[in-house]
Amino acid sequence: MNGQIIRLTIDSDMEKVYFAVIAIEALCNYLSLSEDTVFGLKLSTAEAMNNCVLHSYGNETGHEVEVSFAMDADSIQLKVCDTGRPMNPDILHNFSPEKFSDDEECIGEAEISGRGLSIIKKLMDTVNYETGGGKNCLVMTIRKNRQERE
Amino acid sequence: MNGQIIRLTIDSDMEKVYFAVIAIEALCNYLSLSEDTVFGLKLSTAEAMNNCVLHSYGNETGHEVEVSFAMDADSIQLKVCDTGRPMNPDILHNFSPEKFSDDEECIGEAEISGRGLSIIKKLMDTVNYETGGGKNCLVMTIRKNRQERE
Amino acid sequence: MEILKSEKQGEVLVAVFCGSEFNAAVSEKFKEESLRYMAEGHTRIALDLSNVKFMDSSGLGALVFFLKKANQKAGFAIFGIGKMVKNLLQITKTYRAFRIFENREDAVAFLSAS
Amino acid sequence: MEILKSEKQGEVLVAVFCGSEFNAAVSEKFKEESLRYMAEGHTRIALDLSNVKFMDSSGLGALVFFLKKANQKAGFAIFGIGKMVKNLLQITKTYRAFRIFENREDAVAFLSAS
Ligand SMILES: Nc1ncnc2c1ncn2[C@@H]1O[C@H](COP(=O)(O)OP(=O)(O)O)[C@@H](O)[C@H]1O
Ligand SMILES: Nc1ncnc2c1ncn2[C@@H]1O[C@H](COP(=O)(O)OP(=O)(O)O)[C@@H](O)[C@H]1O
Repeated sequence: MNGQIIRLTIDSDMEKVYFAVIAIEALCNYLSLSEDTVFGLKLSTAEAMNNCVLHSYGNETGHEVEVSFAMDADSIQLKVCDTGRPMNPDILHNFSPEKFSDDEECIGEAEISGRGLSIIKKLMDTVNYETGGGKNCLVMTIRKNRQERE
Repeated sequence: MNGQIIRLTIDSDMEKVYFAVIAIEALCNYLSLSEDTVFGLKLSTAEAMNNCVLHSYGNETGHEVEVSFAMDADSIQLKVCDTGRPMNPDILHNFSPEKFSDDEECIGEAEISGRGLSIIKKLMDTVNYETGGGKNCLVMTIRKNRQERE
Repeated sequence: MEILKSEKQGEVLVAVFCGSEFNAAVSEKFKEESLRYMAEGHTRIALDLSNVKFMDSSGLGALVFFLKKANQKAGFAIFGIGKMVKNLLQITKTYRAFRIFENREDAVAFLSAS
Repeated sequence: MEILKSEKQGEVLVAVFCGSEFNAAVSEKFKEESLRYMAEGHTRIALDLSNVKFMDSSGLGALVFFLKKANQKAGFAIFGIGKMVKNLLQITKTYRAFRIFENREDAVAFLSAS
């Protein structure tokens, strides 16, 4: 995507992730994106950055996590990158919204955590993982005016 | 200042500066800073970044301009950096709010431009210029609850 | 500083989530504090989420974690959820796993009667 | 796309600034477009700044630039300035250099009478 708008960089600290979310939200509102698109971009930013902090850096502060925000005529691209331990790219395929079991009254023991990537895949239109040059990036796109149908 | 919150990076393009201002504003509001402090931080971000684009990079796109946002117990630090042509640090001393002539009905020919640094010095509590390692930074601080007296 | 503030209302412990983000930065803290309520012997707990403007999968995980602990020996209800949280529970299909009420009165009434 | 949209009201040209930021990204454009009005022979110009939420020194510089050009042969007034712009004019001590009106009617009335 050509229309790079801004890159946000935080320390690898869970406490800092929400500052990036705040900034992303403000950009979304300025650009008049649809409510569902804003929801998707905010939550995906948080999920992807949390994963970098937790999994790529083992929850150790002192490293950088960044999110780049770009746009073209009808979609937004979010690129969340770290320089830590890369993820096995197969993992991305193992997680999907279908993983969310039907809305049951009882949640299985295994389902306490592990929803991050599935949420991203549900909310964004495309999700890819790219590694190279010591940098690992989750690259996501979403239409500017995405509308969820229940 | 220790409490680094976030760093925003844009391309050296006047059209991109306002995206950083939007993000800074959202962070300020989230942190419940005073209205005058938010005014100072937004305008100083714009002025300092514009100066980097225009003066350090000769209005040429393709370079990076960044603003770091940090905070301690009672103030915010803004650090606007480029990697272009450094400013002669004496310039900073030549500009000051006293440069603004009394509010006259007539503005002199020389006063069409050149208010950026003076505005920053008027709105922020401290302003310093630091160069080193190929990086030039305007480092500014402002109290979280600054109130202007007219 | 505690993330939960609680008070007894009859037999029910009403716990207010104090932050506006229920995310990875506070999810462990939430788990600890909420488990402490259980350790103290409270069996009917109503959680006020009306301050929460943003929840991520880690916050949701902590909520599910507590729900499962609570279900073993206590009644657990939540109330005051906003649009963002509701949305998250719906897309992750966890909505029906919780007993969700509009407001404090309804949640307390339900737990008192159970 | 033009940054100014104008229409005649009697003898007065009312120009509306269409963007919400009057900053370095558009200040040159503003200079060009506003000078074109002068070249077209308009001598009474009222500038509507009510859309402007943010102005920087470069926008202010363009406004001062046009004011100075306009003062040579035309009447120039601005109206609809918001808090941010007012603040900027005040701290830079340029406020009194402009003829500032609350609304369009007042600005047009002043220029029509001058
Ligand atoms: N940035 C990352 N780096 C390394 N591994 C990752 C990354 N993101 C996700 N993973 C792996 O994918 C799994 C699923 O991630 P996710 O769905 O977000 O759930 P959770 O983080 O709660 O485990 C993680 O447990 C981890 O093994
Ligand atoms: N980042 C910078 N790099 C190089 N020179 C600068 C920089 N910022 C300011 N200057 C110098 O200081 C002068 C005053 O800047 P300023 O007060 O912002 O007014 P203006 O940018 O309108 O000229 C500029 O004309 C330029 O010579």
